[in-house]
Amino acid sequence: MVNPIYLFVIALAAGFLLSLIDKAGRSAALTVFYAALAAMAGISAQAFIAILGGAESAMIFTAGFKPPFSINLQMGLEESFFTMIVNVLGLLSGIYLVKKLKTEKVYALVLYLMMIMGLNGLIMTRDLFNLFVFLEITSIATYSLIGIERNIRSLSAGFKYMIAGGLASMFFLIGTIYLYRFTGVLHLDSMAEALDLASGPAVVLAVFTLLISVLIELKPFPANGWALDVYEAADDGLVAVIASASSAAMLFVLYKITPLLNGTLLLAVAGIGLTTFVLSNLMGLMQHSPKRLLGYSSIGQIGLIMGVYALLVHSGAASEPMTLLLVAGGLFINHFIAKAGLFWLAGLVGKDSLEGWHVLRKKPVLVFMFGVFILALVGLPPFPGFFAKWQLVMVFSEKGLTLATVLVLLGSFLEAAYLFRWLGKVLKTEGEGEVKTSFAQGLPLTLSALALIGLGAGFSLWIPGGSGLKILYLPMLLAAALFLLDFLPAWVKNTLVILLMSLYAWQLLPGLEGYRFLFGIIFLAGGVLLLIPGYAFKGKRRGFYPFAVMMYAGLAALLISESTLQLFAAWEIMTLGSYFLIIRGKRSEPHALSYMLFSIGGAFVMLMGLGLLYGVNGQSLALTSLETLTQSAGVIFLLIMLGFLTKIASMGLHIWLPGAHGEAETDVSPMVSAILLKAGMFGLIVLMSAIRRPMIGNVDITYWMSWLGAITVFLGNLLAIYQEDAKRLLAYSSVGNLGYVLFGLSMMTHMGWLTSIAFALNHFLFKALLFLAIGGVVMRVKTKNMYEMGGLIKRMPVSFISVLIGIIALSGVPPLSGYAGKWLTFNILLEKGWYLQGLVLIIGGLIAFLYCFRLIYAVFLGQLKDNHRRVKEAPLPVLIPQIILMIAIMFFSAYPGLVLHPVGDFLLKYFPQGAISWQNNTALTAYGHWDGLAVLIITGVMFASVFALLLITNRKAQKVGQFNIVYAAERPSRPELTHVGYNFFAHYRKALGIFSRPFAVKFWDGVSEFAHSAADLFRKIYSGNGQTYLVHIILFVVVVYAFVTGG
Amino acid sequence: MSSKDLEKRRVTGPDGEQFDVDPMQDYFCQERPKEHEPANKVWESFLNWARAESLWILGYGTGCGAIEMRPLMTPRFDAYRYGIQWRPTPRQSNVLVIGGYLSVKTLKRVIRSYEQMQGPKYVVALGSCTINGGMYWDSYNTINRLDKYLPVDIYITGCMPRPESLLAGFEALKKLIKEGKGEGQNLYARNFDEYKANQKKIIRDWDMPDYNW
Amino acid sequence: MGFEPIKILYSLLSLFIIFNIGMLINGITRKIGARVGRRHGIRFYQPYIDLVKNYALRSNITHGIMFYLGPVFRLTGGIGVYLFVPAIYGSEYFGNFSFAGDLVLITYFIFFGTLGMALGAGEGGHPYSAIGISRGLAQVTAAEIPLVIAFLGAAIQYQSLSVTEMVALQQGGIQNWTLVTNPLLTAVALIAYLGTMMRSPFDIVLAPQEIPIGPPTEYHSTFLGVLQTNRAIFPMAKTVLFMNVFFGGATNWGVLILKVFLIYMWSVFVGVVFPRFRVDHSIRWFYKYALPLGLVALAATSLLIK
Amino acid sequence: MTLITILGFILIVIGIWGMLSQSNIIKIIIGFSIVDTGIHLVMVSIGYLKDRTAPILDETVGKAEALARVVDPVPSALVLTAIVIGLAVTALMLAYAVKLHEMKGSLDIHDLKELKW
Repeated sequence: MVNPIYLFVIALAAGFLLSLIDKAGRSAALTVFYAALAAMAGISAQAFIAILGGAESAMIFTAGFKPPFSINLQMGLEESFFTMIVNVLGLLSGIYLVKKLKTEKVYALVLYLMMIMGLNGLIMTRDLFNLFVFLEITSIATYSLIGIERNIRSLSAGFKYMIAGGLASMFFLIGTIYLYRFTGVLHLDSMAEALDLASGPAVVLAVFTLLISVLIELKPFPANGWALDVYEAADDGLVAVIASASSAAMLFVLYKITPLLNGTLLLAVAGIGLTTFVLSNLMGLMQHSPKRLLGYSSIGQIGLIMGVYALLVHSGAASEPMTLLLVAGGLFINHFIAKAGLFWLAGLVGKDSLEGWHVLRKKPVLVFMFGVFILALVGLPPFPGFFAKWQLVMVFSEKGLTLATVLVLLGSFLEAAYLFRWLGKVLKTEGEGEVKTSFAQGLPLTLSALALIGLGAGFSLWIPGGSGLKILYLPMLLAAALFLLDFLPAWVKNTLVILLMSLYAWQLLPGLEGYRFLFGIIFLAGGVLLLIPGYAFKGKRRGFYPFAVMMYAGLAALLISESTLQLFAAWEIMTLGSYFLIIRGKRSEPHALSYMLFSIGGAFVMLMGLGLLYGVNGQSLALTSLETLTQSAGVIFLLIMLGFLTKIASMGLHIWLPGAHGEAETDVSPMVSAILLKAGMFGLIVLMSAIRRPMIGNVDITYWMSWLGAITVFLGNLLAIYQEDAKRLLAYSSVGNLGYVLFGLSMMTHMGWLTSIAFALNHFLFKALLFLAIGGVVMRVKTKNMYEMGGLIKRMPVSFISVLIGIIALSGVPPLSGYAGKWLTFNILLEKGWYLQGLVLIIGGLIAFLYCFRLIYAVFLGQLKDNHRRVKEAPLPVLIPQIILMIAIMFFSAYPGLVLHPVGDFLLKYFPQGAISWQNNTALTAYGHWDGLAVLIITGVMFASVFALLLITNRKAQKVGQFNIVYAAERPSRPELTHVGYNFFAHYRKALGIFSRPFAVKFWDGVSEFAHSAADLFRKIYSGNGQTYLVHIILFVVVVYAFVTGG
Repeated sequence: MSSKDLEKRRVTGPDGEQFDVDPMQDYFCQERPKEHEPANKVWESFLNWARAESLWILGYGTGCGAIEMRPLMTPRFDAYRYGIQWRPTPRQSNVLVIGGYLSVKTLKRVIRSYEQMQGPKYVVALGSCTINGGMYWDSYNTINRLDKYLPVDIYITGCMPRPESLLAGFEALKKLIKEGKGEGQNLYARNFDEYKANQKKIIRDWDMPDYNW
Repeated sequence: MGFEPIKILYSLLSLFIIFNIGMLINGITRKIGARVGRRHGIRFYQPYIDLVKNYALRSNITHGIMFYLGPVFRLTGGIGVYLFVPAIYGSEYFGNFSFAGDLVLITYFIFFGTLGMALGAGEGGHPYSAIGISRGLAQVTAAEIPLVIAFLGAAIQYQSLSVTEMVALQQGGIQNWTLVTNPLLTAVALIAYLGTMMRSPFDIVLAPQEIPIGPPTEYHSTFLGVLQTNRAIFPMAKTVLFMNVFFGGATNWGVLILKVFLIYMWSVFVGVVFPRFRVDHSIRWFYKYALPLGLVALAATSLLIK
Repeated sequence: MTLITILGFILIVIGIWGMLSQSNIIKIIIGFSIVDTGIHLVMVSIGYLKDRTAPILDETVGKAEALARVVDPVPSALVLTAIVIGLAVTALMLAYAVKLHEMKGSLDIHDLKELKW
């Protein structure tokens, strides 16, 4: 190991030399500059590797004295790691800044070096006063660097920074000197030994004063207005260092002074950190300037890290180094890299509005990186933040820190809200402009994105239970490979994905049993089927296949997950993939955002539940541990269930669905509707098969689930009839249909579950069919408004037949398969006796006829429009799966027993009583009977006979034109005026308008409005006035002190 | 509604392609009315009996005489007992009652309604106006002789004819049909060009297709 | 219970009988309507003549394949509803095809014809057809509320969905009929019956109005003939179903005809007395009056079986 | 607590008051300097022990009695460092003030509100 003192030697020497060498030319100076930075990075990295390999940590003593008499620098494991990342970041940011450094005065180089050196010192020193010195070195260098930027914004930001920093220094000095007085030493380790906080309030005050100055440097709410200004105004390369490296060093200082703190102070730190996290993310909601937004996010993340760290220490969990590493370390490194990357990107883009960032789309690689950084910040797999958050919730729940968990998840949710809004804007905003990149700017970005991915993989290995995540490796690799193959034409990728998915399904499916097999068929075979329409798309279809694979990977992993971690990771991967599929639609941006927010919100609630489970059930990650749950089963059930309910869009949580499904592309709509919704149902089955009687107090949750299901059916269907947009109509219909599924499951009986599965299977078949058919129509006519279509039966007969079969199956009219569910519903009602809910459900089901008819009539019947006279039938690749699905529906209609019988047998495992008995093809229950094949044949024969009768008597019918209608003795003039399509069920609204008021929408709008107003209110404190910021700091100190001393 | 609606128009399809739409060709059936041969005698006479005993009248009051039709529905005259009913759509009607004087404007609608009725179909004309124009014989705006424009099966005289006369007229029509003489539809098809020429001569703003199926 | 080829013949016979009953009842009904209006009215066999006339029209037109198939769907639906109902209790051959399904099947099969007809009329391209259908469907969904309640209530009372079983439990005299054992539920059923019969006050869909006659505006000649055939069978099928569930069923054709006639007269008498509802009125009426009454009946029924 | 300590704290408070109440940047910087001075006073006063001599080991103060006779030398050393740093910061602040005045033509801190919210 190289002596770490060289870190300082090199920096100082280079610093002095630079101004001389610069006389020989800037390139020579830059060479020395980069060499110095590289050497520092190399030394610290080498030290880190050496210590990791078992070397002793290095101690440097000044003038040969031993502590506590000497100033002492330490290079242990932590120090070497932190110096390494700080130096590497310093080097990368230096490279990034090369253009600027070429033109600036040479002092910029010197100051930059001093800043990095100061950070090294901050990390390494073990002496309190020395800490102050390094703090000031860093600060002065930073102030000067900010000041070099000659514009009024950065100057005023720098000045505010200086007076705030001055105040912080004041506290630091006072704290230091009093601590010295009380302990007689300045050496941190000796001080920690000598300090006795119980000896009097003055000692506490001294420690408090020291702590508060460190905290102020960590930018707590509300004493952080100056920091926001700096983030917004200073140069991007520099801000990357300030936001990531400086914060890292300050966090390390906090880590170092932790031994001085007592429980109350730790709790104060935790409280401040988490408050900052929640509030600054809240304020981020209202932010439209990208760099200030990143500022809010940085402040929030730092708050999170310090809060979580303090809680870990306070609760004793930090004594486990792995826990500290995984949780606090994971959050930290995630933020460290992602935030630096985002600030660098901000420099590349140089736009002052979030929308302006769409220029990134000119360079797909940059979009990819942007996505990586954003997703990492939000904490989605496969990035370290995800694993850290997971472990955090587990550990916190184990320690009983529920409130903290809630705050962490709330803050994360708010952060996700604005980050995904930003991502959506980048992906969807149209406009001109381009972004110029150079190698020097690309390198740091590439390295940091790769580092995030690599660390993500690493964390997935280190995390407890991480070995189970192997099931996701292969598909994720495939997705990654598809990113690289994105330059290929769509049909090649389509073929590739179909082949690989078929192969995967072939491997996976035989190993599954019972309902898992059934869902496997829906997820994977259905997935392959719905990839076929992809052939209809020309060009490259960039960014479609990786995410499609990701979504299916998540779905497949869901099937075979055995631990809660696997389940949750699969869940998030699936959500992520589907988000990117959904946002592909032309007007999808707001809907994809709302999809993501509901999904993330649901997932967080579910995570709470999983954490609770981990906590109360002996830290087991196995899904089977749900079954042995004895305490708080109801609460855990409710939390996890809420997560799944958002996915199946139960009433109240449904508002994301219509837009997300309605605006998606032709083949994405059926994927997310027919297949993805079943994931929520699958989750519910997993949950409910484990916890059979979920009670909170005396309340049976399933009873209220049945009401929710029934109301969802009723309102979902009712809302569907008012839609003018064909795909939205189908989307609302999905809401309703998943209500049946929920209702059936809530019965908690054999037949109830069978009903649910019958509905689910049927919904998969007809919804895929309908979405494909309507999607095909939309592809051709380029509108989704039904009243703009009409008469298309003549142009698109196959699509018409698809929709016809689809709506018959949907509405549950015999002889097609939808009837299975309706029949079973009556049976379970008699069995269970929940008549009222049943009634609401059945009435809701009847309303389905209205939108079914409207869908087929307004699109295919009535008057063909002028401009649709030449449209062609939907493309063949879209038709082929429709035909397959129609055959499947017919088959399922004729032989329902072939599916329901084995599923029923499997369900005996959970519900031994009340099974359906089968006689050949006849289903028999205690109440009724049904023979699908007989009904189909009888209906077929009758139909054929009547048709024959009509043909005999009326074979010469004259075919007439579409205007040859009785028109009150006039003639129609235009098809538009003759086609009744708009506001078709006006009278229904007149009669039952009260039920279709958008209560849920209003509620969520209200929540959003409230959050935004609160954000606006809070952020008004950042008046931009430096003095106000000083007041904030002083008030902050006073309030925290009052809290700490309990006065 | 003007004849402009039926001129060719250029439209843009969803994919941006442009093409012409000719409403006359595209929206209306261009098939001429055909003659329909009666079935063999015995069967046809049974069918004619059914047709005669089930006279469905188009509820369309074309002129002042329509007022005389309403009493037929009332208890006093009660035409229902003779198998006479009113239908609201020409598609389901067999009898078109022309209630007296016929303005040119109405004639256009009458022709359309008549052609939309399914055969065998019958025309009953009321009053002198339909025979020679009656008191409107020199009006600029009414027709004089309905027979020139539509094949009339029965004229009922009077100005206006009383409901009793109408009932008598319908009885006469029934007899006609039973005798197999209610072939107005075939007559119209056979002399279609002549009828059309007459119609177009008097209806100067002819803004509809020639064949109103 | 099961399928035998000979059943086809018996079913056709059964169908023929019910068709004639339907035709005659249609005639008589209109006669009654006329008499209430102090008219003499049509001849009771007039529907037959109209039917023959319509089948015998020489010319006809079609708007397309779905327009052509609409009446086929309609009649199939009507016949199907009848054939899935066990017409004569205890008769091996006049039990029709009830082995294929139970009360639920019939309840939902009612929509088969409705939906098909709606599609056919839709392709007719006439705006009034579409408006008529929109009204009709809307009213049907509301009228089905008491219907579902009534059937569900009956199923609860007899703990079975099988119509045959329900009839079996009502044998042995009038005191065993649902009418007597559960009058409240039967009241709901009778309201539902009004709603499904398409007679006044719920006949806005087909009644002459500002949109001539709604869905069948474009239908004529043979198509109309098929629809008229259905008009004879379909209401009878529904009446037979109500008879089975609420009025003790029938063990021979005589009883069946009598009961069907009397039940049908209920809708006729209400129809000639009460004026027509507008669609939004009728929807609200069903929600406001029929639904609460139904809930009370349902509650009473659940108490009854305890 | 000695008089000097109290004096130091009074200076700090006066300085902070100045920083908060004065809108002129120069005056704020002066306020900052006053705070700085106050801190230095506090620091020195902490290290100073009454009736003791300077911590210089020579013939007057022997090694053996040093501990009992001299004041604590560490705070003095610290103060020296702090003064140097304070000087640097003050200088930098003034440089900022000059530049701000060049750009903005004003020294009023209320005019520096380009960045907010």
